[in-house]
Amino acid sequence: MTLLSVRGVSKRFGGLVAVNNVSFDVAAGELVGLIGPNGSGKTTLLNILSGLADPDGGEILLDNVPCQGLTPERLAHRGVMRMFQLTRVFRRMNVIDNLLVAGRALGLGADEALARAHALISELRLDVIRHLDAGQLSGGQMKLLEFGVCFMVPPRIALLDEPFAAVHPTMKEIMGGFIRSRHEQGQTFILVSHDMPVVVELCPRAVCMNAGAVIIDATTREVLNDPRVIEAYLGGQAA
Amino acid sequence: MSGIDVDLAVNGLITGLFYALMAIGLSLIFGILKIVNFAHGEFYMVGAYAYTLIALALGVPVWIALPLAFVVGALLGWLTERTLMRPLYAGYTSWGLMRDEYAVIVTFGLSLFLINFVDKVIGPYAYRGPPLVETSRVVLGPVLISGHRLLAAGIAIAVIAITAALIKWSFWGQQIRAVSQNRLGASLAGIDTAKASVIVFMLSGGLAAFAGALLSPVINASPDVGIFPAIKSYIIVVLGGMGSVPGAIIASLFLGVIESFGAVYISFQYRDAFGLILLMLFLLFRPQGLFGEKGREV
Amino acid sequence: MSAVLTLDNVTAGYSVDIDVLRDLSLNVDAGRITGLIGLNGAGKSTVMKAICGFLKPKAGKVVYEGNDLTGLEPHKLSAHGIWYIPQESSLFPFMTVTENLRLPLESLSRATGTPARSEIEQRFEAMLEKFPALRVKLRAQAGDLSGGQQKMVEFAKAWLMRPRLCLIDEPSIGLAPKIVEEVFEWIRLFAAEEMAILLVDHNVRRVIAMSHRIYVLSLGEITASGEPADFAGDLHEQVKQWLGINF
Amino acid sequence: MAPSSATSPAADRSGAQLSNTKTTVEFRAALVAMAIVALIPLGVSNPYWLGVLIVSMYFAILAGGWNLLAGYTGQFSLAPATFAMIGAYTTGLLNHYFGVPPLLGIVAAVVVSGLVGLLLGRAVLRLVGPYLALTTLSFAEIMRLVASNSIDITRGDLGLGVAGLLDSRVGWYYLFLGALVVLLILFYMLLRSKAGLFLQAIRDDEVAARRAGVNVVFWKTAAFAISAAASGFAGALYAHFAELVTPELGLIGQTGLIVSMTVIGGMGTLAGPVVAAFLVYVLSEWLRDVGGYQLVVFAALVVIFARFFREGLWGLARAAVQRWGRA
Repeated sequence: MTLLSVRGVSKRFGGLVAVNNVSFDVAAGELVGLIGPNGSGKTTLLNILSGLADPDGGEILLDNVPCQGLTPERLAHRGVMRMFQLTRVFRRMNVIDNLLVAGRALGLGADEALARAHALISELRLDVIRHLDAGQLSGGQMKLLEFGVCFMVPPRIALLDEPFAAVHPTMKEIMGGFIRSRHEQGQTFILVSHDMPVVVELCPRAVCMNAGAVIIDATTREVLNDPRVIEAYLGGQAA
Repeated sequence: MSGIDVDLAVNGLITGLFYALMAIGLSLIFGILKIVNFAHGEFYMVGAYAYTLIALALGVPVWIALPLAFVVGALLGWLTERTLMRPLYAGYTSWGLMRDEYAVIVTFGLSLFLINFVDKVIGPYAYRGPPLVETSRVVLGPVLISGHRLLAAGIAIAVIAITAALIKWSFWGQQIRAVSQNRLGASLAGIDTAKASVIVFMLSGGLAAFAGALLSPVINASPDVGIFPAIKSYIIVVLGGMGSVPGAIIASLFLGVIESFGAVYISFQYRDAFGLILLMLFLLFRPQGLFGEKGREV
Repeated sequence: MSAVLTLDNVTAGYSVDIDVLRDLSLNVDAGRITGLIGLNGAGKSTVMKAICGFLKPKAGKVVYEGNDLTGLEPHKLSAHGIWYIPQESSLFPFMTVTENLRLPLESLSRATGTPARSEIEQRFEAMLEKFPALRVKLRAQAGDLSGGQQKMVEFAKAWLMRPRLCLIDEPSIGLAPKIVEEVFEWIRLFAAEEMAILLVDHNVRRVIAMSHRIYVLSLGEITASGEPADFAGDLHEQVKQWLGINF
Repeated sequence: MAPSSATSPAADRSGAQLSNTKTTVEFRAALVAMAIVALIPLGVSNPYWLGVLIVSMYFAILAGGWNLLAGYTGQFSLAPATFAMIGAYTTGLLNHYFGVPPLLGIVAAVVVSGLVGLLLGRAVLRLVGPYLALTTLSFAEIMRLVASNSIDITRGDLGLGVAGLLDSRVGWYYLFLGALVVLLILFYMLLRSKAGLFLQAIRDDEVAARRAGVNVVFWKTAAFAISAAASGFAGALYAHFAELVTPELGLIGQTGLIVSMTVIGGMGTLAGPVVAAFLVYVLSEWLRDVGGYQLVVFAALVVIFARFFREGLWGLARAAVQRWGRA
């Protein structure tokens, strides 16, 4: 069953085509890796999917209902949750409150939100620092916290932008384990990462973008063995 | 154009010149640090007092007191930059306040401080500064101007021209423009951005103080005399495109003339409101100012 | 071959525990092109920023011509004979091309006494011979130029400075293929002047072909290095290895 | 909801708390302070000092309302005094021209200033930093100019005579105190509800708040309207206390005083600005007797607090309590 359908989405900035007629489907429960060299348009695509940028053309269907051009808050209520590459937390609120914001905004009651926040905190091993203001956390802890924010109310689809970039191995393991267990429970993901071993390990399927376009969409093994993908990473044709 | 219209236009332009003296500095500060200095009017006030007191109390000739007022303003600008503006660019990691909040509070607080400090130390009574020339009104065709105002306008033109030329062509001016247009590029070009911000604050304080000194025979220095000129310069900086010096000069003259005509043809009571309404409308609907992005040149 | 620039176990990052670079060491040889290829986008620009002082390393040293330059303020770089062509623009959009070109040189001249004022004019003329297309654009505002023309101004600016070390970050990104060719012509022009160059570019083949020595940066660490001959084998296989794909 | 029961006691010893718990602590501290204030008339009968305290309470309401907007939501409006003026003129004009009784006028003042706040808040929704400050500043000046120049209606700077409400100064004292305590309770309930979380989230990172599903447009506008309504309420009450409404209520200097109190007390804390309003105003009256340096001292304090102690007196006190607890 198709959960998210991206159909012919494009976005240009001035003369630069950042996303060029991209189409692909994500079925419910899938964990799709989105890879590609720098500047290939992955983050712009995630921005469009999460409502931070309007596409110039094309259509995005979530549960068969068009949702392109909706605001981020509307999309959050529809179940699209986005994790940013450069972490965004509420720096002057403590860890629990950070989680509560998402829980309460998405309709949980006070007690339930608090219970879920505590559950996530122990699952992500943030117990020791749960009363610190988010601004005092280390970079890796902030990433874990943002991770938690995205799963306070299990989203229809989670869009993760480079969650593992330059993170300490222990934290990488916590996040990897978290993704794996949620995936097993049927959670749908799009995972953008440069860390190929992790993508291979986690994602059965991968989509590779280059110069704004999808160049291959297949099983992760096929994608990573495809000469076009390697060529993209060699930087052969970027324009 | 009837005689009264010419008179209104000329007097409006002259008012605009004084506005420009104020607004250039504010605009430069916005360009380089992206903040609004809410204590700008108090540099003007300090200048008016400095000129008046130096001339009256110390008996220094007005032609020496005038540049000294500039120096006092520049020193105040230097002090402000060194003590209060550093956290805006000197890599403070943990902020109890956000950058913008900090700038608003600190400059707002400085404004209150200076007003009340002067009120306490010098007193709340208005001082009339000595005019540069003791002449009665000069009649030029349909235009009627006091001698001091005419002379002050001439000096203002000269100072604005010199400032604009320095910013455009001098090496310091180029450095300042460079920092406000591209900080990365400026650093690479060997420009110390912290030093540029000190220079801008000194120039800005000096010009505002100079404007206060020049107008002190007309405005009568009092502690809160800077509030209105400051508001005028906020209006101008927004109209001219925040950060642009040519924009600020043009917007100053424009505002001066608008107010001059508006006071006669629309409403004298609300003459001060025209600019404020323009300010609100521009911020809400056209924050890039009269001249758009292209006008953002410094 | 002597190294003009040495990074000695540099660790750097933007927050307390996220180190974008870990224990990174590399040499840039005098008068040669050193290539830095980072297949997975982790840290190439950060290397540049750490060298230029925009990011102070947490550990390790940046040694240049025998002097420790770790954490130098960026505005002092050019006086040391280092120039940086960043990926983003370093141009002043509301100044003319001439002003853009002259300002760094005049700053340098005022700060260090060299070049002398007369030499500035000579250099300017010589620059126009190397970049003749700029002649008709000198009075244009830099912000009005096309992307390719702006890149040309960046290179011309660097050329005027005659640095002993030039750091070039992703010079061809976002440019049309025809202009990319020109960009690499300019880099060869720099190399011909015996400038030491540290070149970062996403086009791996080209970097390998141009460089005297190549480093592969992967997730903040140097995972391979060598001379062009060392990369002569099947590049696809090597890329897979760098990416960590082992099947 | 019972946040303290869900949190382990160990956490409370660490000194950091859920924003709910934090708000509760601050609320209790504010109530203790108000209880002390309630006792003062038992010992002080000097009408001058009672008057000083009444004006302090007027400012405490204004500082509390502005703090909700600036400290909790991060919207730096420079118009709090203006909304007090709008509230004062609403009830003043209704009373003067239509004989509307003060209590009804005060209700009307809350509604009118709240609505104007709603409109202004909606208009400035996307403005940040200096742009927001300048827009609200020009709104403030326009309103003041209108009040001061519409002489036919407002009698301009001479001021508009307004009916009184109570004869006894002590009565006024407890009326203001009651109003302040009611507002504190309302703010407390608001901040303890999800609104408190949302407002602070918007202050810290608007994009992240939207990503988390917070309706930023609604809450920012609501904060503006509530803050304006609270200011308007204070202004209306003050109008009947002073039996005079003048444009001076909307002077920039008044906003300056409100900002000073909030910054010195601690922005984004429930108790700080309210308590600081008393400290600043009472001390300033005392300093006036000593030599009139009051405003110089407070303006200097604002600058020093903003530069070095960004959490204000409340933050300093909390840090001191923590250090003492650890020792």
